[in-house]
Amino acid sequence: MFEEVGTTTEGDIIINVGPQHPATHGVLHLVITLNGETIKKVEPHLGYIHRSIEKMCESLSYRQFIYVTSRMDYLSSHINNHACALCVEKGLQVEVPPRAQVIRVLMDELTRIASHELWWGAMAMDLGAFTPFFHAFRERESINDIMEETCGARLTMNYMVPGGVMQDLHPNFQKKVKEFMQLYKRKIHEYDELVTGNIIFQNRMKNVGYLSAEDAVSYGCSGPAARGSGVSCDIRKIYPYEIYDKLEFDEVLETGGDSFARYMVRIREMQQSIRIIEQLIDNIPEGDFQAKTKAVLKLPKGEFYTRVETARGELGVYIVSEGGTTPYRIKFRSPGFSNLSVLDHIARGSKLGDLVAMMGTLDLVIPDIDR
Amino acid sequence: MWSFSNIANNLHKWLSETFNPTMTLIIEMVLAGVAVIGLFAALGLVLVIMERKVSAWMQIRLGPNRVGPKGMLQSLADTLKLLVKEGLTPNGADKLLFNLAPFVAMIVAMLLMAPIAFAKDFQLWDLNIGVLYVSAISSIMVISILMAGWASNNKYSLMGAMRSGAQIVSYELSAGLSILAVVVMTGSLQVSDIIHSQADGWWIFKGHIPMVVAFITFIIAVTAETNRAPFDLAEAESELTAGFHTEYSGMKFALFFLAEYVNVFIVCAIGATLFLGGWMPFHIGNWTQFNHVMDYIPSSIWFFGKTFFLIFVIMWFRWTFPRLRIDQLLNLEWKYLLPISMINLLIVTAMAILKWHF
Amino acid sequence: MSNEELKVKITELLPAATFEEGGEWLTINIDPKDWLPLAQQFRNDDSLYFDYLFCLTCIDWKTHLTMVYHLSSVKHRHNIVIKSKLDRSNPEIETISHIWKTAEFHEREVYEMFGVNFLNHPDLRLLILPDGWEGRNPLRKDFEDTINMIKL
Amino acid sequence: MFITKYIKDVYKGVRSLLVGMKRTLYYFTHHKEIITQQYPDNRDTLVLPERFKGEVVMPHNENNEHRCTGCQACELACPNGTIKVIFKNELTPEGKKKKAIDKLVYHLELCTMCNLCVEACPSDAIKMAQTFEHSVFDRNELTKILNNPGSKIMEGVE
Repeated sequence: MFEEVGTTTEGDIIINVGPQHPATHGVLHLVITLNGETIKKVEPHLGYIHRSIEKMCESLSYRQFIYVTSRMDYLSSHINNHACALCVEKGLQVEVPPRAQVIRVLMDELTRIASHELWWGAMAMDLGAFTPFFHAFRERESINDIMEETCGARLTMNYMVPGGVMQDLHPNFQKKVKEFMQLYKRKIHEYDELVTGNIIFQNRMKNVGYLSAEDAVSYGCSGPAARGSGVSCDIRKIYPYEIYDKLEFDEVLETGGDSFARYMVRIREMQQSIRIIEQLIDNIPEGDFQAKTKAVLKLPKGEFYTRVETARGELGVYIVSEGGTTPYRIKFRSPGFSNLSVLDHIARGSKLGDLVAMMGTLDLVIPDIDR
Repeated sequence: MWSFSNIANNLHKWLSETFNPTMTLIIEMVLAGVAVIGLFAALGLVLVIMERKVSAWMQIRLGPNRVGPKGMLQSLADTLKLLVKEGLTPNGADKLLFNLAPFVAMIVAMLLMAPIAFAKDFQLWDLNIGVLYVSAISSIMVISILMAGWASNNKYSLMGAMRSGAQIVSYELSAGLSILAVVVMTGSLQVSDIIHSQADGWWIFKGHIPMVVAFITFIIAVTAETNRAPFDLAEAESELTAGFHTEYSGMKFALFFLAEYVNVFIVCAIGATLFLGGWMPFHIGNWTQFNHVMDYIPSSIWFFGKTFFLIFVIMWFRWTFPRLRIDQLLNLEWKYLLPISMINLLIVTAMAILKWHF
Repeated sequence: MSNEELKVKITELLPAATFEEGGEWLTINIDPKDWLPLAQQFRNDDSLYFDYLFCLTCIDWKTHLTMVYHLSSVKHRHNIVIKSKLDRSNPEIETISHIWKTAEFHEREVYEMFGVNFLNHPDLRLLILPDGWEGRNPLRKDFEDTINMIKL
Repeated sequence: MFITKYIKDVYKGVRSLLVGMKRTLYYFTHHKEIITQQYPDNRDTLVLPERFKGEVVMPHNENNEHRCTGCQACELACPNGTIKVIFKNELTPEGKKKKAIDKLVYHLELCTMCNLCVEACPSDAIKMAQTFEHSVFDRNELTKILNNPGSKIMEGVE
């Protein structure tokens, strides 16, 4: 407290949070220097779940490598697959049929809601409230059921393929999605009652982990972590892909910059996703769900970069092609990696109990960070 | 009538007729000890299953439903598991303190059983400073936690113990002040006197708003004192894994676990005794018919009913609220609860002097 | 600014820069020596104002390494790609982690995956790989791990 | 004023807590909202969607015939080397030698259920089954041979 934060002195305690610790959902390892209850330094140690997906993809064909990316950010696997499919399509210059585009956007938004639901429950659990976790799972499960029916899996779908989607929508899809939206609208006020409006929760979140807009950009934050600081960075708005430019939705911005602002961004983003789904669910155009592509895909020599907005922020897929059937080099710019780098900056000087609030609102998914 | 006091009196009579007074005293003490240990075990089992069911229903789950009818024997199975687990002692630990700490926690919880009136005229020891005794002994609880935290040779445990120390020492104050409100009204520290003073109405009804405030303060303070969520900073699992009992396993862990639940029971029993009339039935003014029906319900049922209601409230807190941060926890005590209960005590004193209560 | 305007501006700043055609964004090739002053101008010049480094990576071309920086401006909404050729046996480039903070982690990743030495980096240690992996760079094309890598 | 603000704070705080408690009490008393599925007990009624990707199987008809021509499209499509096609030479009734599959080896332990093999198959010989209880005591049991012993290719499938 009395010395400068960020330096270690004699009486400091160094504790390891993780790789196995209830606060880190996954195998994140944080070495925390503490002075009493005050955090002086947070140093992340990564790599416990590093599978070197980038290297793996170098030996997989352009159809095959998409399935691996489901395992990066497993909570928004649709969006990861979408980014890869978009990047390959950019190289192939394939036009995606309108039906496939709508299906992709619908799936993305459902995934976004599911991801935010899990984040909401897990973050409340980090802060000591167990009940919201189960309530969040009720809504999330119904999304997973929809996914299971159409894509055949609940978490790692591998539904997007270059040129469209793998299978057509299930006949029950529209009905189920409408049911889900009704459930969601019936239950949304509970989120406020249980967590958002709660005085303890607000005190835990407000003025905790302040991140200025300038720092957010400098640290490469994206998604809700940056939008909570008032940085407009929604890729769906600024570099629209698929049919996002034709849809009506707002980019959620909060100016607080603290954990509560980041929390509110995600809560409001869920409602925007519902809005997008509402616009699309009755207007799915008829037609093909997949464009005709060759059996063996070959990207022309060159470099292709796509940016999409996952539930956590900006995912970039950078493919360097030498003209062969496999990518020469592939780089995934994952949102979690950059968002994690800001943790040390915002955590310094706050209490140990705040760390979980900050980690919660940055929404760290460890396989996304480690890749 | 078939009641606890009758059984106790008949037993005493029979023992005095059969043995000499010293022998009688020894046998009675042994019997009391056995009864307390039995109550301990029973409470542990009941409260654990209750907590699990309450949490499950609040979390739209079914809860334990495999062992025994409707899962009622689940906690028995858990106990069995904990019994056969190896009790590890870490290498760098202070062996004596490490092994002593759970027993200190247990003994404190057992000592607290003494002045509680479980039914009409059924009390182990009706000492004349009963309430003072309770608040004094319950402070020893923190020593066992500090012992466990220090002896574990673990940074998480140490921090948990530190937090717990700060927390219990602060919340003793407002718990004490809200108990004082009742003591001021009654004019006695003896538990039986306090109960008898509520024959014509419980303090929470007789004492107007100041008494309700004292009751709420008391409930919040004892929740904090027993390290229950939302004040479970000593064992905040997302920050300190398991706090002061991180290194404990097997039966030693179970003792801490049990002591926590028994403490919850005891503070709720004290709360029920002070504010809700202990074993006194619920009476409404001059509705003689209604009062008569209420009198038929045995006093022990009244006592346990009230206590378990308060336990439910504390569990309800746990499964609804997020955890506080350490500085907010102390803020809540020193900036809100303590001033409120001090002013409240002043008002109560004025009320007691001016006889403003019923 | 459009790509053409950017091109003019950058030619002014650094006449030695060469441009690559065909990409979505303006791509420039620079010498590693020129990178640090250029980066500072990119960040601080009001008409450029590239404040968001959204991707930093490296490509192993077997004969040489190429550092690739993707920059974007939140204010002006224009993007640029900077490439810099590095010597494969002794890759060195100035760090930019004091200009864009996010580069600190990304450069550590590139350091361990490709062995690029970032000069003046405040904390150039292994981030992802376990201790003792210095000098073995998994994402280089000639990396062999006979135990953990399975060839299909 | 300071005091009114203080009282307002306390009131607001307590109110927000009570709202939350009301919500949990609602669920405590409304057991109809419980969503638990008692999995091993509901095995008989559990229906998985027909697209659920459990494992790769090769359907056979009543004459023990499958549709696999042995074109190896699935083997090529698989990212993990899960499928291996082993050939044998068969004599057609005319006496010509014909290549046919001997075994279609499927390594369930390597499979990620990505569905790429099913998509790639030109003759619809394999499909995804809805089974999901795959745990076995011996790892070798996860290596399966998809075609039945003695099975042969269906008439008319090229």
